Amino acid sequence: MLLKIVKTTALFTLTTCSLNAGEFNAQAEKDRLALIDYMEAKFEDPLKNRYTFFPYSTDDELENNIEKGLTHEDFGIGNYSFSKQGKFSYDQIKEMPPYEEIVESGEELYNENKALQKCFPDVTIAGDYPYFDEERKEVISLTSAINDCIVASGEKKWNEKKGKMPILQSYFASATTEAEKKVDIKITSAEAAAAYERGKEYYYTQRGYLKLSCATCHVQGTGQRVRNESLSPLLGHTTHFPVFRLKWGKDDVYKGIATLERRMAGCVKDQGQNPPKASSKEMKELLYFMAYMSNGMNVDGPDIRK
Amino acid sequence: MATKKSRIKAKEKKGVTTAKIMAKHEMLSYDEAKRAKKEANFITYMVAKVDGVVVYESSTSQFLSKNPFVSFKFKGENKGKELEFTWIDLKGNKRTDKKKIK
Amino acid sequence: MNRRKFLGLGLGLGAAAILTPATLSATNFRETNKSAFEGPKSHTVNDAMTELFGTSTTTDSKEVKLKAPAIAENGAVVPLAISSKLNGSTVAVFQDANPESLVSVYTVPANGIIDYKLRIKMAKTGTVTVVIKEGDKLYSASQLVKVTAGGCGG
Amino acid sequence: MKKLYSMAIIAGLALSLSGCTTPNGSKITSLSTAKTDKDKDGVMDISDQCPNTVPGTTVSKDGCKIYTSVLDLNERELCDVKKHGVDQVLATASKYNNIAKEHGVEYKRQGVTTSGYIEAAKEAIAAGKTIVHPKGDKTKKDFTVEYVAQRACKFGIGALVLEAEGKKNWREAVPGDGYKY
Repeated sequence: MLLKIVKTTALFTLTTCSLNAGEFNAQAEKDRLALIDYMEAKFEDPLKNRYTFFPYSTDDELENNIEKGLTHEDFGIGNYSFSKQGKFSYDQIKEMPPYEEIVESGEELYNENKALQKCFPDVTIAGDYPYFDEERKEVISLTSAINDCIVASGEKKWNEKKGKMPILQSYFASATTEAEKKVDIKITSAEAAAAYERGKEYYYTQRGYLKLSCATCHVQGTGQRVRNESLSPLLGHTTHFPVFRLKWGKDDVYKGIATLERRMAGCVKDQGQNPPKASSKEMKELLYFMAYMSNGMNVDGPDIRK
Repeated sequence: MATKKSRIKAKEKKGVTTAKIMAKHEMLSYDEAKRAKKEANFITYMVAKVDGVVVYESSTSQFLSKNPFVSFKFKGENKGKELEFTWIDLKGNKRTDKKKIK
Repeated sequence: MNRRKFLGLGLGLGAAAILTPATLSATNFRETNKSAFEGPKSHTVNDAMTELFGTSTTTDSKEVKLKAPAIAENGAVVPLAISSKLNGSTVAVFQDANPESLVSVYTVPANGIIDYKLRIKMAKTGTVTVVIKEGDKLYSASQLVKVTAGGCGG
Repeated sequence: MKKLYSMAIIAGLALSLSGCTTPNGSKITSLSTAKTDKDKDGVMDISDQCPNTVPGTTVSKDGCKIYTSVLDLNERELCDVKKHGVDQVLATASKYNNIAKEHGVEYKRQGVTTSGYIEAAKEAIAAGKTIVHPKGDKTKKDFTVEYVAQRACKFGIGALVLEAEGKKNWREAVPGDGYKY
């Protein structure tokens, strides 16, 4: 018995020592690759593989509205990745998107604020968040990092969902996109891996009175229809935020843009659950998991949605 | 009324210039104005010129979207020249903005 | 992307000038054919077309290319793309989802190409019709655009 | 700090759940029951809050079944307004929803959280009204107090049941893990 304990301990120590930074993400990496495989298999030929992947979709939907043969990077634009129906509008509006002036205002905000310039000397960082802060032992989202900076400079913290926050983030996202950077989320410790796992569990656990998990709609449900909505994929979900929504910006362009946290809260509400606060541990860990799933994909923000 | 600058992008490729323009305007239709308890006002006419020659012209209604976007194409060697875009609204406000064709 | 150091507040050029439009226009259809835009003959596509062109008889033509979403993402922003190889002089866009039907009339200039994009508002589901006048003839194309409300946005 | 996903909390929660607690602990028990133990659970009827437990059930000091899991809760029975009355069902709703809130799994339906339903029902009762319009309700429907109490109770328990089930089955949806296609 004692020998066994010694052995186990030795093995454990050995394992711990031999784990370099690259290996704490082993599980996450496995999950990410499995997700890519799943999405690519699902959209290889939706009509042919309907019984496996699209049991509820109509012939018309499968024949006329869903693109086939999608590969990894194709999944960066939400349901427009495969849904032909909305793609025309999307492409047309992207020709001159309403958020261009918001990006400029974000740049202005940055240029006027010494503290922000000091905290974020490099603005091409949209793909590096969230990250796990090894000293604070917690996940830091772009939103929480900006607010930490704002508060440290003596200002009152910004609204985490709308207003200056997404306006500034539009600038960061746009600069990151122009620099052609990719999502680059790191997991470099056991604590970080645990935070990732909690985020993953949140994502895949059914919640709310509708008993849906995030995955019900955005993994298994991707490409299927809920009323008139074609459901978007988890893969690539975080690559293009902040997002300008036509319905939010109907009256005032600047109200059209909002953070990932706002979108998440809206979606969790649609599940029938009271959503976690934007700066809560739950939300940040959830975003950490989601962003990891998009690792290696192009940052492509801001973007537009209906 | 203070008007806002139109966003203009113009690019020539093989003798064809493509212009993309977003004018900043509320485009309040009669119905929308009634709901918002404001006066209706919308762009009624748009024209674009290069060297004083009309290259685009449209008479418009209240049903163009808010901050209306228009895109059009025209022929000619225009690289480096200035595209001049003007709109006029129902109340007679007028705005002209210019942008060099790339 | 070329970014201006500019917040978008209207300063400078052409601000707040009040001029009569007539001096600018080759043809401002709002002046020459006002009844096509507003008033009792502006409500239906046929009436407005007659007010504008003198007739509502058109020929459906594959030469008139109209692209519009089958289901609008948002009724306030319905993008349209119109193009044609016809040697047209006038292009007009109508729809039957709003109180008045005429949306926009283009005069095609000498070096112009019929390749227009625009974004329109549609209060409800309706049909968009594009008419191109070539010589004395009118050619047209139509498409139904469904406008739905609500939804969670995918 | 919330220990949202620790199994220990779930286990702890399960132990603290007892089947038919009354909100204020009051129960009218006749004197003649002082020395009897009808359900033979070892708790004299005078202090037995659940005098009819099935023989062989492990009970707590109050004579009620000790639940080892929220999955054992009989939501239908517990949230039955006709049987328990609105006040008690609301108390049951509060009890379980408070735990749900602590765990970050509180339900929200059409703009109203479970807490919102409970509050609205209590306010209506205090004001002597029978119809409830919960704050923020997007449906703008007329709800009876009974209906709201029952819904809040079902939501409170449902959230915990869903959470407990989720602990067991969430991996079944993960590609590369429990999800096979």
